[in-house]
Amino acid sequence: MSTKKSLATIWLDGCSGCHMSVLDMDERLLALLEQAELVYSPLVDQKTFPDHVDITLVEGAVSTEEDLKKIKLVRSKTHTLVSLGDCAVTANVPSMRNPLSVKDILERVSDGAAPRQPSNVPLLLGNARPVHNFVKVDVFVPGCPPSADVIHLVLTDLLAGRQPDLTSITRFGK
Amino acid sequence: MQTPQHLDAKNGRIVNLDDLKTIAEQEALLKSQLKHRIFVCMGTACQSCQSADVLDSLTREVSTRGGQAECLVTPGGCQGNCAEAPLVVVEPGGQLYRGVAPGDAASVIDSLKTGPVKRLLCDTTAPFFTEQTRLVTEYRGLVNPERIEDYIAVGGYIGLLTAVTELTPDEVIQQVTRSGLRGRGGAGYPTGLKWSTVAKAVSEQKYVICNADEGDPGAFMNRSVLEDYPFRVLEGMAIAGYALGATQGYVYVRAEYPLAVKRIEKAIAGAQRHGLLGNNIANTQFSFHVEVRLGAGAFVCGEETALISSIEGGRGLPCPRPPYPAESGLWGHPTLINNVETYTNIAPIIRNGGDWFAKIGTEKSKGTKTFALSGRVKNTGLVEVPLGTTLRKIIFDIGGGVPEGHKFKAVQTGGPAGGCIPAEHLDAPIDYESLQSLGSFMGSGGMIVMDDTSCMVDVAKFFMDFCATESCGKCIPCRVGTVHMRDILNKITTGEASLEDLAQLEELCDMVKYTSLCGLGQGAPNPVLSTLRYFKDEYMAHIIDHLCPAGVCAGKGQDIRRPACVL
Amino acid sequence: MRVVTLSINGQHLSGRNDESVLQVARAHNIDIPTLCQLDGLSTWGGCRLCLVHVEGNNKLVPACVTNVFEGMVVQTESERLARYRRMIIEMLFSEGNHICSVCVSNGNCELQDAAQSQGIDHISLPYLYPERTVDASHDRFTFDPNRCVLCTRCVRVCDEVEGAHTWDVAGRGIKAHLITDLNQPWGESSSCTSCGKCVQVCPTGALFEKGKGAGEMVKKNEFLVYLEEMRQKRS
Amino acid sequence: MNSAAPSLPSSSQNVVAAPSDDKRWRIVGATMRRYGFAPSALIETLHTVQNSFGYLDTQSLRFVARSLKVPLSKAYGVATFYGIFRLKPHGEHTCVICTGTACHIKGAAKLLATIDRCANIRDAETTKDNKLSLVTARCFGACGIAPAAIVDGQVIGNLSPETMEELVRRCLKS
Repeated sequence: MSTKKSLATIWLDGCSGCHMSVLDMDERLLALLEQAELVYSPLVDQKTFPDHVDITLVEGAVSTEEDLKKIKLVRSKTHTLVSLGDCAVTANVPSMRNPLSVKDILERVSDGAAPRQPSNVPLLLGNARPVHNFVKVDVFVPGCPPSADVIHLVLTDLLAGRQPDLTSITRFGK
Repeated sequence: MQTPQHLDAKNGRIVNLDDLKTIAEQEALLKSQLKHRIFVCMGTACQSCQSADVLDSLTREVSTRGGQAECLVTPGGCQGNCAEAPLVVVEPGGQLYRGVAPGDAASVIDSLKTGPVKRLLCDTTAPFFTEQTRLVTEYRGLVNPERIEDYIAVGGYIGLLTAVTELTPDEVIQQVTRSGLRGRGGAGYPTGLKWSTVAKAVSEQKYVICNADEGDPGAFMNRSVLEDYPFRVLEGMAIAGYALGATQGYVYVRAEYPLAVKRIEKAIAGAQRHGLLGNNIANTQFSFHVEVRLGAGAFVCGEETALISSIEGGRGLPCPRPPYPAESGLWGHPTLINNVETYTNIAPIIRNGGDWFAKIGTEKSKGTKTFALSGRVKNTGLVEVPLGTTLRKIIFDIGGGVPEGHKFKAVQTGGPAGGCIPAEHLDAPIDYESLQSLGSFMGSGGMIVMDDTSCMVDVAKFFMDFCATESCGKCIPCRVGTVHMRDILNKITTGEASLEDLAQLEELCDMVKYTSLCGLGQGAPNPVLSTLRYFKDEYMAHIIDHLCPAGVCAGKGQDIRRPACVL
Repeated sequence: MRVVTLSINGQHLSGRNDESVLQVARAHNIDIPTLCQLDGLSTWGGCRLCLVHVEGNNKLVPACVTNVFEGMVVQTESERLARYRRMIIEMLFSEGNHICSVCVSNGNCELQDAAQSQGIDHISLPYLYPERTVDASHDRFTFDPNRCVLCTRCVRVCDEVEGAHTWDVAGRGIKAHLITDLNQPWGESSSCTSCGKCVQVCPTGALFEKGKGAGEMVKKNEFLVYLEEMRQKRS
Repeated sequence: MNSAAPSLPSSSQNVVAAPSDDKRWRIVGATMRRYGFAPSALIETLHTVQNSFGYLDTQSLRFVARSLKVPLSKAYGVATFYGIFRLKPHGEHTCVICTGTACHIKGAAKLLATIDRCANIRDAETTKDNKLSLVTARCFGACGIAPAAIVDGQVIGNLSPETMEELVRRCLKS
């Protein structure tokens, strides 16, 4: 019987920098994976989100209908949900579009040619917002991106059943 | 007619009590030569109902009949029952006519011989008239506010000349202290104490400011008092100037009150002409000048430090206190700031003594208070009662209760920093302490009655929107907190709020109340807190059932949520 | 002026009665958070971060404008104050568009520092996302109102130290915003001397030198106290 | 401290030339002279400018600021702090709707809706044909006759949506 906890990561509206930071844990990853199994992630080949996950790290803001659907599903199947990095925590760079209307943005990016939302990409929400605006978040890990050391501390603490205290080691933007 | 010759010799200057007596006698003589005097109210409400035309047609009617010598038609002040404007009073007899049209002039003049015009007659034996105590609004508008002689005829300026010629500044302050008068701007700080603090401050220059920036929505007592009794306000300020050693006064009045501005400016000119303002008042060393400063539409300027910034010509931003204006106010000098109604009470206190005033009211709240009664009540208008009168008496006896068979729900007092008091507390006496214990505030005297057609969440939202718009933006809790609170209230009234939002609203209320810089922010949460205290069920109905019981946020029984909007 | 004894957080201290609680606390290495206060400028009292408890006063008082007195008992930390301070900082983040990762002051920002010192790891208030336009018309400096917290240090330094009064606040409430001259582009201001004092006193990345990338703008405001002392000597 | 108490009139050589020979500048000049060109006369002078010209434009703000020796940014700050001052002209007719408490309770919102329906304008807007400007005020003290409005300087009380409509139509026609 496996006593390993299940771990997942998802990627919403972000630059993947936080996932890179996860990988930056290098050999410490191997030690972590002795305690946890990575059951779902852009880094592994798994199409559907499992029914029960102990810890899910979320990178990115909620910017589209699809992000919203995904985060609601993930929340319902996750025990401890972690907002990883500034995009998930504050909506960060994706939120820079928020003072503008969706219509204006679409007009601008398509140079006025296609003012309507194209059908083959997810529908944009009015604002890109942080994850906790939509679902309950258990742990917040600010940073752009949070360093590998910070992520390591978060995971070791959570796997050991402790609430991590990050106040002195990470902050918005760093 | 006797001419007061010794006055002419002094260039019209009035310098002692005898001069006042002479003028009063002269006025009495004038009055005795008239058979009738007809007063047409020229207050804001009556003017909006064409009382100027009524005045014109009455004047014309009298002159066509050649009765000018024995019948005087004159502009008068507020009768209080503004809902029945325009109002006309006929003296002697004191018949009060309501809803008078210019076309009624002939009937009114006819009535002088034939008896009252029944269809226009107001029942002055009704509680609205009999249950009031008129101190601030004495002579109920039957003094022409544009004639200083009219004011002198009813005892005007006895207070100032007594103070200046017979009392020491200390004795004046003693009388004010003995009277137990407290600030009528709302907070109820003892006036005598405030005066003695400024008097004790050592400075070559001191200032006296009259706060007439009546900003509370739903309050018009100060407007009415300034329009009707401008001389009394000036007299009170001059007495303060004498007691404190100040030589310069300012009346800071809202530009939205053009009539009040005109009246006070005219009164300043009149008082100057008669030596009751200016240099060497009553031929003593005491000089006192008054200037008008116009507000320009910023509620926060009712806060005394913001008002000072505004008089100095700047943005009306409040400053942390201490130092209080009493020590360092206008241009850094000791400054007294009192409300219009506070100054109005001063002259009678000096004239009749502080003990006389202290007999009226309750143990801790002396005197009377004017209230602007409005909203869902039958007799809207200006009322004055002794402090300690119950809310029930004002709303149901004087106000005549809620019209059209609706049910009383709450009364809002204290403006945007006040609260809504429900039916179960209608028997509470109105004084500074009891209103505060009920989660409201005396404020300057706005009293808005609400019935079952008012949604209390909507009312809270209305006040929060007011505070958010009127916040000066200097301190963060008020600038940002009021916006967040308004947004949450908005979510509640559109059925989008959760219980977590309500919890956050309560948390914001607590934080904004205790961290804001001035009274605007500190008071802003009060309408929410008081409606949450007494009408939480209405909040719950919006949040849980998505219904507005009063049918304001959506029709009765209808879902308040708006159709979903994409993007 | 005389020396008084008081206690801050149970520590017995002394100070002059013309000093503020903040000054005395700092002289004894007791940290009280502030954003609008800056040595060398007049006090403002607007940020409300430095509110403290004073025994016998049922209101919270701002440490920056409250002078110490004999026997004063001050408490600068409590669960309640911590809660209020966190909320104030959250309000600032929710009010503007503070994107730390692309900000020139990232890592050298007093707002960011304050958030970290108060243990803020997310903003629970909804963001307001106002529309604010960057003014890059000046040759040497840029004003990004998205990062402005309206502390008015720039207004005060420009008026009190430089004497130009190029900056002021227009509008009120949530619509209050900084302007130069008659709300013209900064580069067209006739009163601005381009001295750059406003840039150096700005606690965030709202005012910065052109050519600085994210995290590159380090503010230097020690000159203020120096100027104050030098000018006192002359007068 | 801001400035000293009202000072003596400055010498005539300091007087700034009026922007044009429009006679109304003389009225503005008279106000400033009455207050001895003290900086504290800023608000009073702005009132006079607005009463004379209908609004405050950049030219008048500059003139007043220079004459009273008030910093330009301060003059602009003051002009935008107070609700009464406007930087743009009004239409031919102005309707001020009171939104004080008593008027709110008695249906001021319905009056605003009526104006929006009839003239297609909201608070602080002017109709395209420049006929009518709508402004809201925070109580002008006519609570006894709520709901109230001021149309072209005339206070009108006890308004119903029907009378409001009539008033608006009259303004739009004339």
